[in-house]
Amino acid sequence: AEAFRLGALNSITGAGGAYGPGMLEAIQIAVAEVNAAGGAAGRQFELFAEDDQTKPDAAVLAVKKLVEINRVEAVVGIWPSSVQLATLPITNAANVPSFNVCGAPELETLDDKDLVFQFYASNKVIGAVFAEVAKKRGFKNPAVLAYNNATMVAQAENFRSTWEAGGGEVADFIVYEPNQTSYRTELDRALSKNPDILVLSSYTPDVTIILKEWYQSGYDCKLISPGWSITQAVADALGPEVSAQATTISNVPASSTEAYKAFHEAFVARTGRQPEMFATAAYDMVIVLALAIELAGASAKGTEISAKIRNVTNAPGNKVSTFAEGLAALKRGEEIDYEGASSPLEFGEAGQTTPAFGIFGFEDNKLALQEVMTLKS
Amino acid sequence: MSLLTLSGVAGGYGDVDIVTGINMHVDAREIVTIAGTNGAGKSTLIKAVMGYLPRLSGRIEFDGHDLRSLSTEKRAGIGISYVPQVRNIFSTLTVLENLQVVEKVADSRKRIAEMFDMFPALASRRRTQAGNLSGGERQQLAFARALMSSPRLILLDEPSAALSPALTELVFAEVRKLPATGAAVLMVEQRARQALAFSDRGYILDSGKIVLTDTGSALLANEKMAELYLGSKPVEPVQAS
Amino acid sequence: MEFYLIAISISVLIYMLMASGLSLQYGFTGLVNFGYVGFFAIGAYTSGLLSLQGVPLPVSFLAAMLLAGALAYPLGIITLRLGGDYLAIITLGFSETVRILLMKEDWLTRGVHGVPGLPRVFDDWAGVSSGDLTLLLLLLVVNIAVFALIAYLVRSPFGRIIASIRDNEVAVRALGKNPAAFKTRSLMLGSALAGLAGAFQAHYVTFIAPEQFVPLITFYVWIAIIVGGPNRILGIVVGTIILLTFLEGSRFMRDFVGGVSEVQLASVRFFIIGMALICTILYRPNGLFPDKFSKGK
Amino acid sequence: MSLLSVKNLSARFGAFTAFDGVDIELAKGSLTGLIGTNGAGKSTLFSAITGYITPSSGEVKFDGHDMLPLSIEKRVEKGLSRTFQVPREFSRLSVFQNLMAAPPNQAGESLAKLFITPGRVRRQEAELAERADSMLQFLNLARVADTPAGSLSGGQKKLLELGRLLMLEPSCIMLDEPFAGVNPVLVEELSQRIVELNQRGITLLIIEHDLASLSRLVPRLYAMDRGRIIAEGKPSEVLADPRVREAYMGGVI
Amino acid sequence: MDWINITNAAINGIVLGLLLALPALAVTLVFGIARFPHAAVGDYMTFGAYTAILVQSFMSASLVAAALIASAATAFLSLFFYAWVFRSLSQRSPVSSLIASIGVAFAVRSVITFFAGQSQYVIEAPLVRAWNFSGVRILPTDLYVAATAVLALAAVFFMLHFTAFGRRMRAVADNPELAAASGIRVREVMITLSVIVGAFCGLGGMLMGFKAVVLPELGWELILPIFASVILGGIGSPVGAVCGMILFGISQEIASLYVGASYKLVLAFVVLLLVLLIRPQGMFGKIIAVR
Ligand SMILES: Nc1ncnc2c1ncn2[C@@H]1O[C@H](COP(=O)(O)OP(=O)(O)OP(=O)(O)O)[C@@H](O)[C@H]1O
Ligand SMILES: Nc1ncnc2c1ncn2[C@@H]1O[C@H](COP(=O)(O)OP(=O)(O)OP(=O)(O)O)[C@@H](O)[C@H]1O
Ligand SMILES: [Mg+2]
Ligand SMILES: [Mg+2]
Repeated sequence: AEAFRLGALNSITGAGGAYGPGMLEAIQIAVAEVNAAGGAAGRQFELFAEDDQTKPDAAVLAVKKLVEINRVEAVVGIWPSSVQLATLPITNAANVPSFNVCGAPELETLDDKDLVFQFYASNKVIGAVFAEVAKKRGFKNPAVLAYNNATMVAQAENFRSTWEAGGGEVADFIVYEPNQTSYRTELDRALSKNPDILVLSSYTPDVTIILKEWYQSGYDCKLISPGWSITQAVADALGPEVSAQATTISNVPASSTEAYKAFHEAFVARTGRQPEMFATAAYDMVIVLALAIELAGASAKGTEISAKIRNVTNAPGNKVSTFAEGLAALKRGEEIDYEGASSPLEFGEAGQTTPAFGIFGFEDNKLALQEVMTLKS
Repeated sequence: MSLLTLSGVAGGYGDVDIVTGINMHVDAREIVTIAGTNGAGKSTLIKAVMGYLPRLSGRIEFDGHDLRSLSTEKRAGIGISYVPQVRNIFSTLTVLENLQVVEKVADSRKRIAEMFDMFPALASRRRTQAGNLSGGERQQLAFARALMSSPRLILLDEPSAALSPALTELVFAEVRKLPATGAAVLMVEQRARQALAFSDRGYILDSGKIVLTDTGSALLANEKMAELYLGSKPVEPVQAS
Repeated sequence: MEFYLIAISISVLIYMLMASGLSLQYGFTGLVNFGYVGFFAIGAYTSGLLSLQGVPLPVSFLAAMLLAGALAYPLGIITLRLGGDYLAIITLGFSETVRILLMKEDWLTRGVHGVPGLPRVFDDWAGVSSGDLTLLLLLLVVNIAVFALIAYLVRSPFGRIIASIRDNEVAVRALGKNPAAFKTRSLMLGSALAGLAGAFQAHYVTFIAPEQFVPLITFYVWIAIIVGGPNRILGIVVGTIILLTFLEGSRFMRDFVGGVSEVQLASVRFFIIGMALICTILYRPNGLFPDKFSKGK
Repeated sequence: MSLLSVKNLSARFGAFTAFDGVDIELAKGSLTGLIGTNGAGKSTLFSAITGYITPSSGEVKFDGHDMLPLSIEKRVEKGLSRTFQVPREFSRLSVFQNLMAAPPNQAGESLAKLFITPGRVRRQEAELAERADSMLQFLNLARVADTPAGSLSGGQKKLLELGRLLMLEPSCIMLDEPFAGVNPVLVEELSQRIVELNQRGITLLIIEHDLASLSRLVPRLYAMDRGRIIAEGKPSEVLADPRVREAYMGGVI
Repeated sequence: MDWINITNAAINGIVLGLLLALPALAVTLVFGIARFPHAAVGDYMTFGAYTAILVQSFMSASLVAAALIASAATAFLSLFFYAWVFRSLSQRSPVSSLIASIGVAFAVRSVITFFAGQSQYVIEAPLVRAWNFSGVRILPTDLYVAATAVLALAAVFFMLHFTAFGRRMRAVADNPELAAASGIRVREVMITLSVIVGAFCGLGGMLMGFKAVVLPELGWELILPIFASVILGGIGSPVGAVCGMILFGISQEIASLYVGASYKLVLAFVVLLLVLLIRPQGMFGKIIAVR
């Protein structure tokens, strides 16, 4: 059969540059896996990649090129909400499914054709989990530092609302401008309120500086951040004294699923680096898409494919954790439930995921899963 | 042999030649004046000697050196100094610094003292930013700066412009003394009658070409030419009463 | 394919509109406005937010132009008394201020979340793809009208005065004309054009967020007019096309270059843009279409 | 009746006094010269009168108005204008356009009028072009009419500076060394032109070091030295004044 | 806000200001002498920071070695671009050089990302805790950083104001043609200038990387405050650039205590605008008379 033309729209450069390249590599790994298994509904995947520069206007042109020139039938790998929001009218008009890791709640209302799927927990959920974890661990006086962009601010705000709804009080709430060389003044301000935990809604570069400055200040408290920000690399750079205080949260139940183990191995083999969460989610996008195509049939287009996504990911069904497994099961006519590398992947009404979260800490400066948490949404 | 020789020089700033077919020379210890209408190409000619013209053909020799192969600073280094017509001082430097900045001066301090003796107005303003000087003061400074390095050839582009009669006299008197110190002078003057009176030779330039050359006194004597290029004989403004 | 070309052309024309305004300010008046994107942003948000309130697009476009133009007024009054280099930095500060305001005042702008779902210009009666074609035609007409306007202006006595200001402001004052008044007008006109371009951008992309209005956009417009020649209309046209060719054309490089990662490819693109800039400046001193009077030595 | 009246005007830069207690009266329609040693403060005085610097004390009245609070442009509008000792041309405009830029109240300078009354703008342009052309002829600049003014020679720039001011047609013109660097033949023609202007009722004040030309031109002279007016009167009287001879001519003549 | 917070913010502002004073001084020298705003200084800094990383990973972990080699390599880079690009642009409008310098900035940054990628690096140095004087915290490393910057600045000041070379530099800045006619080797001055620019940016970048993290956009992001301070201080005035940068640093940091972190840039600009309205030539700029 004819090859299935797949578009990867990644933030290779710009603010997303820390994550986009890894996501693309994950996509390539997944494509190879699908093709090795004989393709989806007999169709091999042909990949067309574009850089959205983490900018909605550049993304519009990029996605036009993907859709008009490369004639792709699905777009995966979108990182920032801004890009998904700007490209959504184009992909929806062209009946092209698009998969992202954004957390913007607007997506749930703007997507009128059910073509958009979020492979990462929405900001709302992550913020709430932060609050949940902080409460569970007995903290009383959190201070929040948030990177000024849509995702991080939303996350921080959701932390605050959940925390306050639980009767707590937030010592300080600071939204900082990114790309600074020092956050000391912001940090000093937060620390002057004597918080017992710092909630960091941030990315790797700024969190590295903040942690450095936090340590240097000599102030004693715990830290909590999303998994994509305090990474193993950050711990390596700053050492155990810093990392021992940190808790991170992400929806990778790491080591726990087969899918993750396999993906992790393939990623390390290919790149020599550890995959981070978004790359893991990007990998799942391709696998899920391929399974849905398999189910929908070789000639299925856009909405016909997206309509099958919940069938292959949501319970009930036989749990599968690789494409080949799923393919075989579908060929046998079984119902399946793909347990992804990034999360169990259960898509809700609006295409959002409600994952399980892994709570991680650093033991001897090595990232280690401490507990798994599920949240009823 | 002449100190400075221009043969078949033509050149300009853009596509058209501003000066053409220039043959001219300055001997050692000679004072030569160039006169001519505005826009004739006098300054252009001097700039050619100093190496500022973007386009140039012909030969320019100074003391056996082929000048065209030398950069401006090298030209300064072999003993040519220059007072431009405009922008002739460093306006953000002080008066003193304007003099100090000249390279290759044997005893800079002594020389500066001599200059300040020559132009007392400058001495009293030595710490002033040169850009704040009056028109005439600038002109004095520019002249002094050019004398700093005890050059062998000094190019003066309208040194008397903006000077009071007294200072014009002073500057011209200094110019007259230069040959005795071993320097030759090539100057452009609009006060040509005054200048030619003490020049060894003169050139008259029109539309980029030399139209006449002769000794200073002969040029002044050539009534027709003088009327055309030098203006009518000045009536002495003041008859001593 | 043709729809991609239409999309590219729309981008070109939006940038061209901006380039026209900037060339009015810089090429013809000598105002170094490094905060140009601020006016672009004001236009985009004005029209975008108004349209969401149900204001018809022609009105919101007009409002975008007027507001962008009007906001240039106080900026002009304050800064035009200062010299050229100062204007550059103050305008840069202005555009950053605008961006931060858009980011922080979420009651009005939804802050960093951006404003999604803006109406398209011709959606109502033309559908998405033919709507784009119609938009393209409209932009073409607008650009031609702007060129005509600029051509008329710069040949007029007004154009003469702004050119004089570019050359020597003190002398203009000596003629009894107030340079600040003329500069303010030029600033306002150019900014209004940026506002118009912003409105087009907003309703074309249908989503606006503060991060779209970073100083890099200003630099892009500068590059366009410098590469083309800042005071020739042909220069504006060609400069913009070249800019977008480099920005967009390099996407197709991937189809020819193998063996490098995506990050490296993005670097190569960026490298080519940088080199192209250096080389045009070095080897085409006054842009491809120089002003007839500026002689590059 | 005096048109320009300067009373007790002084200017200081830090500890340095550029001029001090200067009084100048120009009658309407008069033609006056201002001479003085280099650095006497003549150009600075011009700057103070026309608004480029703020004097430290004193009074400047023009046509009955107090000038000191007014901006440069406002003073020009009232009819008071000057040339610069160092020419300030519009370097990238052609010589012709330099002249065209000067006249006041051009309809085409207003954006509104450009679009509402294009016809009037065009007519005015044609008139001005004619005046500019004859000015170019007069200044010997017709040959370079279309070259950018920045590439004129030093003397040509001075002429252009003068020409631009003449196009402006103010009621009082202050010229700062209009003859410096100008070919003597042309100086005579310029003098002629200045007399004509004066006969048309324009008041002129001229700084000049070319005493021969100046004293033939003006009926009245001021002389300055070290920031003060040291003499005034008929040229022959002023130039005969021992203080002037001492300060200005160093007894050379 | 109590005084401890304010003092801490001020200290932070001073350290940042001193650090950025290095590139700011480079900018103001280029502005004053070569007459254009050099937009590539930011990326020269980035280059310096990456060189330091390279030194640390392949040669020696010593910070001093990293700093020296980073300055030297960046000086070389700056010299290269002078020889290739800016030398031939010296006769042209400043905007040409400005745009070319943006091109240089892009080129440098893209070469860095080509080899180093988009992810961050950290200059390795042991983390130390601050000295705490009842709440006022001073970091030993900040002291080193500040001292290095002060030393480098002092060296240039000495050179500019007390040596013939400085006078030559200012003469070239003022009027290159006349400088040549006075026998000054303009080329030599420009080469030295390029070396200083490069060395300062390289050192500044390395120190910045040491304080923060090393990313491809490290220097580019700093261009705005650097330029603002140069103008605040008075274009072309070295003292002005340094004071401007420190003032800018302090006002930004203290402002963020009051108006919220996002608005601190805005506030810094308001300060800039106010200074300019009172002193249109900048704090240390000079006006030259109209004649
Ligand atoms: N801004 C200033 N700062 C310091 N000194 C100044 C300033 N402006 C002028 N001066 C000084 O004031 C004095 C008078 O200058 P001015 O230009 O008025 O002289 P002038 O009479 O026009 O001389 P000239 O005939 O040489 O042009 C000069 O000594 C000059 O150095
Ligand atoms: N930088 C320049 N670029 C282009 N053309 C120039 C330049 N400088 C001078 N010219 C042209 O060259 C011609 C001669 O100029 P030049 O300065 O040599 O005249 P000059 O004889 O010195 O006149 P003046 O007595 O007025 O100083 C003029 O017509 C002028 O237009
Ligand atoms: Mg000349
Ligand atoms: Mg004077």
